[in-house]
Amino acid sequence: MAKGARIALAGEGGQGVQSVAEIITEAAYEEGREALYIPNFGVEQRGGVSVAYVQISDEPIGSPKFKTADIVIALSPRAIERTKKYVGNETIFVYDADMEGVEESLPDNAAKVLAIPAIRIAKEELHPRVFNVVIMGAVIGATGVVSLERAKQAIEKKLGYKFEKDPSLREMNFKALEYGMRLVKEKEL
Amino acid sequence: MAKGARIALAGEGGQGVQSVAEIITEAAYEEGREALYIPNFGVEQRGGVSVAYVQISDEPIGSPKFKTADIVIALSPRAIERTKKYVGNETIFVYDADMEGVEESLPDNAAKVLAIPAIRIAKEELHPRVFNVVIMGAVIGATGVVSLERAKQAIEKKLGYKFEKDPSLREMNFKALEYGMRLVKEKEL
Amino acid sequence: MSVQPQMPRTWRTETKPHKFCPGCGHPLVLKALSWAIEELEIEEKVVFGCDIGCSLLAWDFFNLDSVQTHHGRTTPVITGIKRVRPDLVGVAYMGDGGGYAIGSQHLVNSAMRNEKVTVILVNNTQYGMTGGQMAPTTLPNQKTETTPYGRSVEETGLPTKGPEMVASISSEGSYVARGTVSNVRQLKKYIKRALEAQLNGNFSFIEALSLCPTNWRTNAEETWKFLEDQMSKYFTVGEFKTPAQKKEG
Amino acid sequence: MSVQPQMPRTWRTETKPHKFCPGCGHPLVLKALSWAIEELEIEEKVVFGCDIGCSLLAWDFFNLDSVQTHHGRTTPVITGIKRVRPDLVGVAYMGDGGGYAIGSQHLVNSAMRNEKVTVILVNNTQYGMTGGQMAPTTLPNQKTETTPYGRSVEETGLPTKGPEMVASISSEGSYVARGTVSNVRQLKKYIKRALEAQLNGNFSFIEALSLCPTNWRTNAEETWKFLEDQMSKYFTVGEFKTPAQKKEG
Amino acid sequence: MTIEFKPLKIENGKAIFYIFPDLCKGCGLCIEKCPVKTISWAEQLGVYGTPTVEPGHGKDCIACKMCELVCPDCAIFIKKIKDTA
Amino acid sequence: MTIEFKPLKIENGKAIFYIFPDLCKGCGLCIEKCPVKTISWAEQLGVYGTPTVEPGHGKDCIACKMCELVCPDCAIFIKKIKDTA
Amino acid sequence: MFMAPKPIEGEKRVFMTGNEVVAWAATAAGAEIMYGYPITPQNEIMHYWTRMAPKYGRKFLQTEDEISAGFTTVGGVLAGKRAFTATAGPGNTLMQEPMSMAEMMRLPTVLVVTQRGGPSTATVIYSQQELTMTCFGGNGEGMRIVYSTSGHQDLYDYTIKAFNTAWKYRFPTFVLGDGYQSKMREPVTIYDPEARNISMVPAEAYMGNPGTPGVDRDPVHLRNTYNMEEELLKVINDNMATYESIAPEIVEYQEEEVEDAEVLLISHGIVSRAAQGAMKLLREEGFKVGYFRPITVRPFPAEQLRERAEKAKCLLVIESAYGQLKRIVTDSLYGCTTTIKSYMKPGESVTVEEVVEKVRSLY
Amino acid sequence: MFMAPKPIEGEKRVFMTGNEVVAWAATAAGAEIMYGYPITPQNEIMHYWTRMAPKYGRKFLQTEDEISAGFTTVGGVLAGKRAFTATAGPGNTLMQEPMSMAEMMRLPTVLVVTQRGGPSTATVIYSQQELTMTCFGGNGEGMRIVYSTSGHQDLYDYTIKAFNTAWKYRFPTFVLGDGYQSKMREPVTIYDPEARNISMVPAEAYMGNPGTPGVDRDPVHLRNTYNMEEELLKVINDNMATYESIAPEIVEYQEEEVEDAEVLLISHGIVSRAAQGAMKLLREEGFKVGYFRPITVRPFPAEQLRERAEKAKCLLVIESAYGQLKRIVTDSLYGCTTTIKSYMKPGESVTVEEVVEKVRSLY
Ligand SMILES: Cc1ncc(C[n+]2csc(CCOP(=O)(O)OP(=O)(O)O)c2C)c(N)n1
Ligand SMILES: Cc1ncc(C[n+]2csc(CCOP(=O)(O)OP(=O)(O)O)c2C)c(N)n1
Ligand code: SF4
Ligand code: SF4
Ligand code: SF4
Ligand code: SF4
Ligand code: SF4
Ligand code: SF4
Ligand SMILES: [Mg+2]
Ligand SMILES: [Mg+2]
Repeated sequence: MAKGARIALAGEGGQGVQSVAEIITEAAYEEGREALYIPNFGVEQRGGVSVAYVQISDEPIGSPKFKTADIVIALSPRAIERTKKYVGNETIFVYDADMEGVEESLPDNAAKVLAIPAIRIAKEELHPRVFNVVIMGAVIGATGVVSLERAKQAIEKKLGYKFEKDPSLREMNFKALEYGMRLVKEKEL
Repeated sequence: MAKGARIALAGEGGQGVQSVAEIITEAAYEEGREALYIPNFGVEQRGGVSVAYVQISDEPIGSPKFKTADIVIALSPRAIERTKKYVGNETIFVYDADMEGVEESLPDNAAKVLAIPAIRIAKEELHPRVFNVVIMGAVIGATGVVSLERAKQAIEKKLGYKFEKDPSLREMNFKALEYGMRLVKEKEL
Repeated sequence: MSVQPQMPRTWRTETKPHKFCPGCGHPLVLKALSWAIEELEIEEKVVFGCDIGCSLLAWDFFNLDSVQTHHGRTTPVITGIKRVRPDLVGVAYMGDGGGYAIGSQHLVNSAMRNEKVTVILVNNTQYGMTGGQMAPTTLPNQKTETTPYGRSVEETGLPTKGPEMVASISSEGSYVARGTVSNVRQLKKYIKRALEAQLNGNFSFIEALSLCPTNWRTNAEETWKFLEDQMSKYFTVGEFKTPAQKKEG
Repeated sequence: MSVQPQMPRTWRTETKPHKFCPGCGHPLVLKALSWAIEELEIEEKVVFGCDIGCSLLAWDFFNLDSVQTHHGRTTPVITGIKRVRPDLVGVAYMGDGGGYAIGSQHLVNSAMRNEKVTVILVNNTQYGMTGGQMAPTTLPNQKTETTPYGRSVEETGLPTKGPEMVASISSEGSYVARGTVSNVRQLKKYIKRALEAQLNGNFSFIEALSLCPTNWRTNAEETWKFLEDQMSKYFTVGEFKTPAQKKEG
Repeated sequence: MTIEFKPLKIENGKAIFYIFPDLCKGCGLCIEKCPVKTISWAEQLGVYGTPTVEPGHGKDCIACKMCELVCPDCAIFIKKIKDTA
Repeated sequence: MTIEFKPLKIENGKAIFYIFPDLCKGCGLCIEKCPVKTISWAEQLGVYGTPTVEPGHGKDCIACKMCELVCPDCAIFIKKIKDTA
Repeated sequence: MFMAPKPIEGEKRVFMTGNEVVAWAATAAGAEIMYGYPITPQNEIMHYWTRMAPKYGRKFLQTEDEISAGFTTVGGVLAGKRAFTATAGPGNTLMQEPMSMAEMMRLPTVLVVTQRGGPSTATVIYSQQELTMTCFGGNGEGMRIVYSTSGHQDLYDYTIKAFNTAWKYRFPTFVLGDGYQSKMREPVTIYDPEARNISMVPAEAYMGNPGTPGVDRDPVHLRNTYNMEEELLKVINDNMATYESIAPEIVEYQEEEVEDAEVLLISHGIVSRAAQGAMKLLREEGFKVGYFRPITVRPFPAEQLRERAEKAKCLLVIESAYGQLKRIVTDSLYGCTTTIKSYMKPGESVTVEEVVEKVRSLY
Repeated sequence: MFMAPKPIEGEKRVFMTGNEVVAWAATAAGAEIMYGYPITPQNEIMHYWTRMAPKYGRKFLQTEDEISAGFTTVGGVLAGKRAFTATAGPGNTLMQEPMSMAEMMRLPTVLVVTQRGGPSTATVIYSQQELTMTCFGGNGEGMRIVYSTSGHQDLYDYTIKAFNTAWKYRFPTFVLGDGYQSKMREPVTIYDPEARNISMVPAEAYMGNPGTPGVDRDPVHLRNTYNMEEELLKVINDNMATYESIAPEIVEYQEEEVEDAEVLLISHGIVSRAAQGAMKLLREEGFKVGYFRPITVRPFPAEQLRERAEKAKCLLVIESAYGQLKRIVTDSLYGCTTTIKSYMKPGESVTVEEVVEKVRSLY
């Protein structure tokens, strides 16, 4: 993948897309790269679709939002609706495979449209709580914007205090991260 | 005198310069002329010098205030201070003769500086209350902006309801008006 | 059609689920308001104004003519309507920030002028929409985004007792009460009396103690507890002014 | 030097005669304020703020650091000063329009927050500076420029009872009273207690019943009568909140 | 009035407990207010992807309608069983 | 403190009544409040060109200082005669 | 409709203050309610209005501040009444909050501004310092219509017109006067609009119309807040497109001797009288001076001015403010290379003599 | 002076939101108190400030509204403290009342504006629609200094600078950001001003200095109201003369590739990043595009822009507003004949791609 990336990540309020975005950009920043992340926000405190706009680059970053993303990740039917407009000819569109009845609304102009079973895998093979780390892995896998190592450090920084209490959590998170990476790699990007 | 006139009338709050201005402009208006009158006003309800800016003309009137007046009438020492700036080479400056210690502050650039004993005459020969009608007469005498007849009608309109109760008031007012006219005429304008 | 939810008749189903957070108290107040309106059979006459604050989320909530105004300005907008349409029933709906802070001049002056409107103010002890800052109603020592170490009484005084204040300046015939979403039926009764006071040509004011789990960062159990243990202790529920001057606890 | 006028020490002779109308009550309130300050010996500490309204005519009245603010905004300006200079004594001086209408949100919120300032509000039952329009304090049936046929209670409610309202929301330790220029010595005593409350770290509020012969269009006899017969009947003179909670009529 | 909400129907104790997943936001307020503590989380997800509720986790429902009253989203409808007829 | 006001001095009853025409605006408030009604309009004009006041129009001054107290312009100063010595 | 007598039958010539003129005009225009808060120099509009209101079945509400005066006016308009308010100076500053709501929601409020000195409390007297604020307002784009009057006849004519413009186009409409116009007396012809074949555009209720909402008809749901940028952009673009399409119909200006003008005097409001007077005097002296006065300062007669300006050798912008009119002029004339000069007296009046002197100095 | 620890020693690179940056900058600048009222998107400035304040001996007051936040800030400044506040949107509209007092009295208030959609409540998100109001304010002449920031480093640098500019020149000073800058995270270097040889201009009390007034010293008598037009005119003219004389020292701008630019992109704030990015891409493609960004939008770098603009073939003004920047640009460039175009998106962001596309369409 390109050295830089524009990523639109969207999901429901509880799906943790904002913390994924924050961790990724912070990891990129720690690697000395240009990184910018902005959440969407509106008048409602809860209830809307949560979108995170992430840009990582070696050049100074222009506008905090963009017209077309390199990769769009949509984790709910409403999120698909909301993020379709960021899709262009070169965009990879990733969505969760377990959504029902969304075929109609998938973008038809993307370079690739990938369904990944992140929700199911998190639930069945790991723990529902690490769902967003799986997603983070997918983003990293699809874009290569940060190295696996750096991503792990960033997670460590963010959740280290939890890992201290329960070291098994660390392993679960790292496993989720790698799982996520594999999920997109498998799709042979 | 000229057919039009710019008049600055200034006195203390109680001296009634505003009603003089109002009656004169209304008289001129009734004669079908262009007439404009504006009082000064500020944050204080009472206490400042009261200035009336009057313009009567056969042409549409421009700004409601003017730089230089044709005639300035100042009825108190503070009024002299306040209105000096409206005096130019062609201005007739009229002030009440009974003010003390004002010589120093009289303008030295006026076409004419006239002292008229309006206060004294009103007090001694008529009634203190018609002092401002004497002044009105002086203005009309000095400028000819309205005819004596029209001036009388305007007074009648304004004070008619009082004259009904006490017809002698009418006579006193008209006398005051004529007196005022004579006062300036005597000065051979 | 299968069994349908028992929404008050004046709730607009087309805009449900509504935009309030899970567990918010606002919709409970709006339930009480709806029932009061329906019992009085005045749907046709009501104009509903909502403020900026979470109350704005009610802009298309009802089958009632509704206008969403500016932060703190719902009282004057509804007053403006009422002055030229005395046949209507005006409801100004707002938060504690909107009513007691930025709009307090409108609240006290409309009470003093005995404007023929009903003001309903939702007390959730902070600024909900902007993410939980201190409000005039924030409890002593309560943590908010602008009192991160707890509200200091020494620095910022005690929470506002709105109905008490409004009762001290409002006219004979006006109605002032404080209800709570813990007791929706009582709240409905208070709101109904408030609307009746307006119909009789007087000002009325209702404060409703409410829930804001989002900014309180509470789960359901803690949410109810905060309302019922903390808030109710400080804010007395009851009627503060009734047309007949009788009080009820 | 010959015998000189007995002006309070803090009156600035250089700016006398002052700019208030003949027979205005404002300077009597300022006399009482001066005496209170002088008795407490706090001249060095006082910052005086005046509002827009006839109170602005006091902008250079005193030998006190003074700032003339915007209409209704003197309370926040003085509050802003006091928050960073708690060693000073802040006096916010305003009219009934400034305090009860356009600035009422500042009055009630500073009372609620127990800001350590003293607000002195001059009640002359109308808007003096702008030429005599209705104020929240205008008496029923009183004629003003905007109630040319007399104030209608039905249309605009009853006159504001400010100290009563402020007492209902202010903290323990604060001081609230209504004085009158009919009794300058009592007014001085109230103001002194108000300043003491501030020195003790609390909010204080004084309403002073005052005279406005210019807009009342009264002669001296009628002026006193309007104050003593009409106003005093409606507005009770006395203390409404004292630190020790004792009342005095 | 074209909007239709699909209920899930659960009989419990004295009532039929109708829950509308398209309205339930999973706030849990009803759970706390049920006098017999019969309500708890269900498998079914609600409109925000969070669990909805169901009866059957405590004593039998007494059809007091408290849950219906306090639900801010009108997601519960309690039908007394004797009423059903 | 360079400003100096020139008083007129009038003895009446128990007091010397000092009036400062440069301060007196002729409002008449003092006249109304004098318990012995000794104050009334004077010939002398004040700062606004309106009459000032003087004692001597009623009973003798009792030096109660009420006029001084109520004058909004501090235009009166009452000196008790016994104090003058 | 109330069955009160007509305030004016036919027309009549009178001599009165500008504030009185506005009160008469609003009455004649069928304004149903004035909401207001006192401020000099607009006070007498309220004073006259309150005296006339009961006679003609009109209403008045004195509010607690200008914010409330503006928002109650919004309320009156929502209820479908010709409602207006008046203010000046700091009151106008506060009025921008409610006016921005009217702007966003396209509510036909009418606001009469009688400019006084600025910034801050400044003076209660006069200025043209509220031009920028009145035209472009608060946190928005200035989707308003502003008539700048130059004297009593304008005050009468444009106050009536303001109600019609507002209700026809549904943008908040302003009559921009000043303290001089408020307080001076001069002759003016007041008239019943009908007598001049001016029919008043009917006012319509936004809310509270007959029928039970949700049963007999859809409920009305009005808002000024949007959750997403895209929604807002669309609303603004739509409103702006409407605004720009109607602007040509609304634009008004006055001009004289522009054809061969070497020096073009540009001014608005009462200052334009001094400019016009000076132009006449200078023409008599043989100076080729022209006169251009925007009547609508928003929308601005940009094209018309450009045409005149390009032919001139020098433009002289004259105003009782510090470049507020000039900024609008230069924006309208971008690309024009005619020399531009200005004569600026914030908060003070401009006389004929001064303009004459200034123009002479340009030669 | 409080003996609290220094908030930052030396300098450090961090990754945070813009609101956090402002809070740190104000702390580092030695701001002594923040007065504020919540509004999105500025809220977190208060949130961070209230968390840090006790640690560094600073104060905070949450007021009842923005009017009060502005006037208490005025109070803090009168008392001689570096005092500031922050607001946005309708709050900024209300803030114009106190700011006009500061303008008239030349009080060094500092106000951080995080623009959101307008007019009215509109959106809580983003725009550049508060430019006119922030620069020219209420009922006055715009005697203010406004820095428009384009990202976090600017926010940090210019928030510190704002306090110095305000206290050095004694005009109210504004930091004009927007909701994007408030809410986004990007890297920024924060530092102790001393570590960069920036010394903070001392704040001085206007009132409450030692000594008994009238005895030990003259009392201070401050006002903003004048009784006569002449007095006001003098004050404004004096203030304006001062303003204009210091403006050249204050003016700041940024430019790139202007020398041979055929198309000159003009933008301010965060939009300038898109312009700059587009300029680079277009240059790579061989288009002769230049970039000009005013940093001080008031006073405006008019002369500097004119010099560049006259050499270009086309000017493209790009903004997230409807012509607010354009109006300032055209005013500054009167007489310049270079074609001017604009790209306006009120309340929505502008991306690099859009600018590129727009410029291509010009060729
Ligand atoms: C003039 C203005 N100032 C500030 C805001 C920002 N604002 C929006 S909602 C709100 C607070 C809402 O709190 P509250 O009124 O208590 O209602 P809640 O959300 O808690 O129900 C604020 C400060 C605004 N929209 N307009
Ligand atoms: C924002 C604003 N609105 C209105 C005014 C006009 N104004 C000046 S003084 C005043 C009323 C003063 O009345 P009050 O506060 O009762 O004081 P008084 O003059 O009676 O002592 C008003 C409305 C103003 N200066 N600023
Ligand atoms: S933030 Fe609080 S008050 Fe607002 S909708 Fe959410 S729960 Fe309700
Ligand atoms: S108008 Fe009234 S309050 Fe104002 S100075 Fe005159 S008498 Fe006093
Ligand atoms: S009706 Fe009563 S008992 Fe039954 S589930 Fe609801 S709250 Fe519990
Ligand atoms: S109260 Fe309503 S929304 Fe909340 S969990 Fe229960 S059924 Fe769902
Ligand atoms: S001192 Fe008393 S008695 Fe003497 S004149 Fe004055 S008021 Fe009258
Ligand atoms: S009270 Fe004072 S100002 Fe008034 S008449 Fe008496 S002496 Fe003169
Ligand atoms: Mg709240
Ligand atoms: Mg008053």
